[in-house]
Amino acid sequence: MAKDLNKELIIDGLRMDGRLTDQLRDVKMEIGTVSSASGSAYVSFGHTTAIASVQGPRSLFPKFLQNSQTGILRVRYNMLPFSVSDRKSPGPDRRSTELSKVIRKSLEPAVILDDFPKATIDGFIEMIEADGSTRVTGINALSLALAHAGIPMKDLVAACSVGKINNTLILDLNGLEDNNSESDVAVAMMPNKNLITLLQMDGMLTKEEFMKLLNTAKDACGKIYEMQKMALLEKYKGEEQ
Amino acid sequence: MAKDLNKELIIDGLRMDGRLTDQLRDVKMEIGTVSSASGSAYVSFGHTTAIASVQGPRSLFPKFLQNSQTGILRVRYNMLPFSVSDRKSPGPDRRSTELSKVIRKSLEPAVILDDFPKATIDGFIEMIEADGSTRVTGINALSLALAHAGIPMKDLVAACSVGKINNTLILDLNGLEDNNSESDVAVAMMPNKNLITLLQMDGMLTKEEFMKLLNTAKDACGKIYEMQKMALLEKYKGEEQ
Amino acid sequence: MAKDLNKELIIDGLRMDGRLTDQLRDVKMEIGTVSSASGSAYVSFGHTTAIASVQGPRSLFPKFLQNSQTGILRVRYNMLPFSVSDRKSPGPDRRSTELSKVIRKSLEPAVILDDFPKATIDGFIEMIEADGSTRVTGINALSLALAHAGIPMKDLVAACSVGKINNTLILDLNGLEDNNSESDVAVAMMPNKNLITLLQMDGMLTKEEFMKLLNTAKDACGKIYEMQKMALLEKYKGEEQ
Amino acid sequence: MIGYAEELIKHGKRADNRAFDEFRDIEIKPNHIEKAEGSAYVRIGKTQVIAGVKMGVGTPFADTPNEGVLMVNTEFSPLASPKFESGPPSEDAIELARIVDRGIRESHCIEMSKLAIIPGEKVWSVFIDIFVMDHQGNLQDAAALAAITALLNTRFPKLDENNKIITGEHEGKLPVVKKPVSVTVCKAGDKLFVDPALDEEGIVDSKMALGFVDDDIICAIQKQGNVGIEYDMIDSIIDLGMRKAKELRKLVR
Amino acid sequence: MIGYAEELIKHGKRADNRAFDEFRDIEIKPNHIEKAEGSAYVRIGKTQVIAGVKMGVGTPFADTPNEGVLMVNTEFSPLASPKFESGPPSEDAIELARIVDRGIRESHCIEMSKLAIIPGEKVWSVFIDIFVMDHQGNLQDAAALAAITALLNTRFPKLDENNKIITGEHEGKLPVVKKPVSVTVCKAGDKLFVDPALDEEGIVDSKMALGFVDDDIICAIQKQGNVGIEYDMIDSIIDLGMRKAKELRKLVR
Amino acid sequence: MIGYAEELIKHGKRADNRAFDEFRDIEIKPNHIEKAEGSAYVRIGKTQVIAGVKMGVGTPFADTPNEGVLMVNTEFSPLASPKFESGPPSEDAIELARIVDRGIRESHCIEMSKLAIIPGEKVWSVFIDIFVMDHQGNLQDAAALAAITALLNTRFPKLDENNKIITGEHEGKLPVVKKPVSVTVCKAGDKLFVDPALDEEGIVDSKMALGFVDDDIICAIQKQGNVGIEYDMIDSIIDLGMRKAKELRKLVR
Repeated sequence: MAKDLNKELIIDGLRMDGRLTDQLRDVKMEIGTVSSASGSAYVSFGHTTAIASVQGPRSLFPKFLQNSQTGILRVRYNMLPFSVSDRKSPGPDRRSTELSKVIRKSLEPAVILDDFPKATIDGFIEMIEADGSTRVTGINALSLALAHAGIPMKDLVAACSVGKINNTLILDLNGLEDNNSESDVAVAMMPNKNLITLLQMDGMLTKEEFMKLLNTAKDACGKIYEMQKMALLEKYKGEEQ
Repeated sequence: MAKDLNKELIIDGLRMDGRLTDQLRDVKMEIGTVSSASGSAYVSFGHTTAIASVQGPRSLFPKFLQNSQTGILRVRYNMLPFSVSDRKSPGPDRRSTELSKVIRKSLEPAVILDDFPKATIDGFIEMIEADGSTRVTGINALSLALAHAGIPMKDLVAACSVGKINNTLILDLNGLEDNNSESDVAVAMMPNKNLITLLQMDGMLTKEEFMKLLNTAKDACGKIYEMQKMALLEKYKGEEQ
Repeated sequence: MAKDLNKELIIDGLRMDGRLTDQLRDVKMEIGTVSSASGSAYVSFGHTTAIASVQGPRSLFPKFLQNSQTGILRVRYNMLPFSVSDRKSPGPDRRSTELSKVIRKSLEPAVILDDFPKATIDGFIEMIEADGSTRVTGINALSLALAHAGIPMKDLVAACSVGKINNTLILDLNGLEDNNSESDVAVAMMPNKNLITLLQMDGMLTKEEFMKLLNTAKDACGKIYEMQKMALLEKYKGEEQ
Repeated sequence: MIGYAEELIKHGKRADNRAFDEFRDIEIKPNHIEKAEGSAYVRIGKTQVIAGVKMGVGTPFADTPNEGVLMVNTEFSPLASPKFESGPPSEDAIELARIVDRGIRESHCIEMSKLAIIPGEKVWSVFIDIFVMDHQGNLQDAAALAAITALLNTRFPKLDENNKIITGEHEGKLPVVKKPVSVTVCKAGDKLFVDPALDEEGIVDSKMALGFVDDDIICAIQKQGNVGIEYDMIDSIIDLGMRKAKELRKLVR
Repeated sequence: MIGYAEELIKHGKRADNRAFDEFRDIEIKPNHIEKAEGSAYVRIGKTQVIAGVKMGVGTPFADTPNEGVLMVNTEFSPLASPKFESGPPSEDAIELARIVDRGIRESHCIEMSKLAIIPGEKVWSVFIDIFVMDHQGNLQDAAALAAITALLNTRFPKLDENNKIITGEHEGKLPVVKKPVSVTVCKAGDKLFVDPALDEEGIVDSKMALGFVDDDIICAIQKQGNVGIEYDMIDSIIDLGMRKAKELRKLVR
Repeated sequence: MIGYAEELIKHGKRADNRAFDEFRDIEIKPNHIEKAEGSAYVRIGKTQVIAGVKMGVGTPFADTPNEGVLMVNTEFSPLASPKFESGPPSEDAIELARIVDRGIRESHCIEMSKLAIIPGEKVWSVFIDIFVMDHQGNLQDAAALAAITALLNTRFPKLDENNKIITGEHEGKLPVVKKPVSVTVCKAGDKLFVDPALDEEGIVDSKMALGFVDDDIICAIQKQGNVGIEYDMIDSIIDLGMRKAKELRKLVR
């Protein structure tokens, strides 16, 4: 989609979907969506929906790929063909290959793999609906799925997007905003430790703008983190009943 | 090819190639066509010609694919580029992948693999000419090749096609008939045991029509089975001389 | 490019770039171009430029590919996308697959691999600029890289191209000449032993013409061989200082 | 617990106490995906699949210049089962896609002749993508249910004057005139049962995937499994499938 | 029994008692495949190959707007040898295809300039597919024989008014004006011989695939094998190849 | 010697005695490749890359009918490092290509709107291929330097009356109006440094690839590495990157 930087997407301080500039879309989180996995979660931000699951820890084959000291984390991010306006043809492409890597890197600082020598922990993200900010939605889901699978973690990872449209800084870009943004930034954090584990920026920003956006993202990650903990809590509450 | 269900393909009870509705095309069977294989056979039904060979039993690599309890059967069905009217580009496609699987499944009930732990027995089918009913011709050939390779078998597998054109039930569809059929059915059997090992049906049929076709197929498989035994017999007779 | 056999490419005994019929282009050879390899070399003939490097000897994986008696030599020849007039899309094609094989075969007679059981020695050739005679330029470079890597060799391998244009026999075809030649021949030799290790011929030649060309190639390989030895000598002189 | 399931079946029981001719509970949610022209979420027990239909503008095949083009694809994501692997579609994924494809194509449930835009030049392409979200057995019947439900709620995208799709606008519904459903009948020893759970799939001798159109017409058969099936059992297999198909069809809207 | 073959060759003998300049018995059957526009079955000893030619209507290359397009492909099916593997074409299969391609292309045996349908827009594409059916040595010479024989009996498909192929109808023959043949000369120690059987291929030092056109013109050379070949032996290798090529060409119709 | 490099960094030193904010020596050679429309060889210490630009005539994207098309590809040849493997582009190669692509695309350094040939139908395609020739660390900054340098000396091929490229003739220069450069800032413990050598890359906690356009505008950020980075360090990371970017830009012509 060609960017149209002049498209009016903020009118009277409100975005096209009625949100304030620093407002998240409706967020839904659910744990245990996929019964056939070690752990799983469903996360939606508005019409962006990710399902994530974890398979393993399990033995890694062929053997020469094994690390005898520690387990490894593998991640696959995938957009389903029907998740976007123009059907996406199945299979990995350059974008999904890069995103699979940066998502893995965003979670590696949080997971503790030393207990699983020679093993792999495989994380899968499937985008069911893609309306902007898919990678951060995927990270939120996979972080929950890892926790649900009982993989030891230093902290949960929470993620969100920020950006600039119509010369205004906003939080949680939807598809329309993403397609017409002057700049967009994806952030993942381990909020308890104030550590950034994903940071990607496109477009053009001054340092001041960028630092403001980063601050907004930090606050939002904090909120998302609380929702994640709530979702896990509800799951375990549910199981105790 | 678009199906033309109204095309007159049976006139005065005779099919375009002069056959009766329940008549097989000319069948040729020959054992030992490929000297570089453990077993091989050539089978043609009219202008549909398959060559099949068996390589192995042989060790399966990489090792983690081996089954320490039993050998495994692998099957590859392939249509040669020049076997059809419009050149088929080389390499597997979705159709050949499905057919390779169903053909393997049609032979697995017959072969006894327990004597070959860690090994693979590889069956290959190449369609030299394709004029309808290729999968069943391939099964007939590979069944013979397995026997010729000395793989222990509970029974030979015999196969044929049946279908409906011009509202008439027929045996052994050629290409023209296949392309314009209302329905076609592929059947493989272990005739001695009255066991069905392949059954695929396309198109629309009432239950009664289907059961009639299945009965026709059963009888035809019996005939083909006799031809297969004859071909093996001739081979061994030939070798004794 | 369509061949135009009538194009005048030799006028008054001189070729378009001013060379005599039996004259090589400017040759440059440099050892040790790639610091991250066991051995490497840069070779250019006019605007045809190859970089070659050797990685290894190193263990070969997966293990079932290893030869417990001897090391193996693997070669990859590749043309970079920007090396030719029409961008070459990345990745191997049929041409580069064949050339990788014949280049490997041209070097195998010279290298002694017995000291490296279970190991692979991997040679890589990247064409930076392609203006005719790329395979022989690549061989000259990889031969030097192997020597630089300290792989034991019976002899260096020297290579050149010869051919026929405007009914005239010439040495070292550039791209223009290659595209419009009646015939071209690629030759690699172990000059000290008078052994031919690459011989490929395209086009049409009488036996007499071919034998003349082969003789020209032999003499040229001898000259190139001297340049190769000089380049190695300079490298080691340089290192001693 | 394959040994256990096997033992139970022999004694006429199932691990989850179902009758042999009983499906697990079925949930069907149409219009599940906003970006798709049609979609459905289907759950059978713990098995979950999502089908999404995308409509595109394409070129007809040379021999059917006035008909639309159908494409069925399955995604066996490793998310959904420890048995699924990353990489190109497996043999099983391709087989399932092709059985669903034939069930739709051969039943003529879509009026393909109404999908021409400019006859001979431009026609609608109907892409059905089936995402397996949780594999707990009987993917075949779940996928077929999801596919036909998604087709039934598929809308046409609006076209501009150049016959290009206007993103996000729709008009009219895909002409779907029949409701093919699939019933997979399993055989273990001399027992027949439907809707195998995952552990039951591990112990069946053979499976028969059966497709039926509205008026008891058979529109697809595919035998599966490693063991031959007795000729004489075909009759009762079809009868059982036909009976359950009638029930399933009532759930399809 | 590679050791045995080697020993024999040294002593001037071959395992099957052939002379060093003797081919195994050759069988050539033209018109072997009904669906192909041209075809041939070739057997040399136990080595069997089938070549099929398909004609298509395609776009010319930009720099040869009035010439047809040639494509040669080999299928090294694992059916034909325990050494062949499934998957994309091997290095050896690609090399063989390219040698056969060059032998045909560089000999100008097909009059490519007569293959334009609408100059600059539509031309005939000539696809030669070579199926190796039984690999018992010397695929190179067998493949070349099969290719030229298939071309010699290739007919044009009939075209309708829109230049589309009418399936099953033909008119006219492909203009093939020369008969290139291939002779592979092998060297083991100081011995030269032709038509290596499979076990002989295992012990040769090097092979030289030589292509010749009608009037003793060399049209292709490719050295193969793991050992260098003495400069001084080239002369006699070419002489032997040229002599055998004359004999082989008599078999080509 | 990763342990050694780590130890040194802790004590405020680097293996090659550089200051933490010091690049290795940089060599930039424009117009390195004759066949390319634009090219550059870049060496930073022992790291060597070559960028080549090829211009093609292509079709615009539907939503930008009057703009050129940009494509960035990296070749991580196994020639350049024992860590690189043959085969399809690795994750790292794709990531690098995409970061360089975004740095160029998002900085609007090429005036894409001037690349229409026939608006809506034919536009220039700009292919940037980056060949890694020797991997001794900091490929990111070297690749970005090579790409912008190559673009700055890129000429248009001449077109004939049919808008086909005339091989070997050129006219006019690609309109490149900005000079984005990349600075990768590394963090090990509490130390920040630039231009990591290969052994330093092995011991960094994290890296931040930063892109800057002429006037201190940030045009790209990508965090890399296995460890999280403290929120409070971002400020000084950007400052360091911005300072070095100004210096690097002076080398770009």
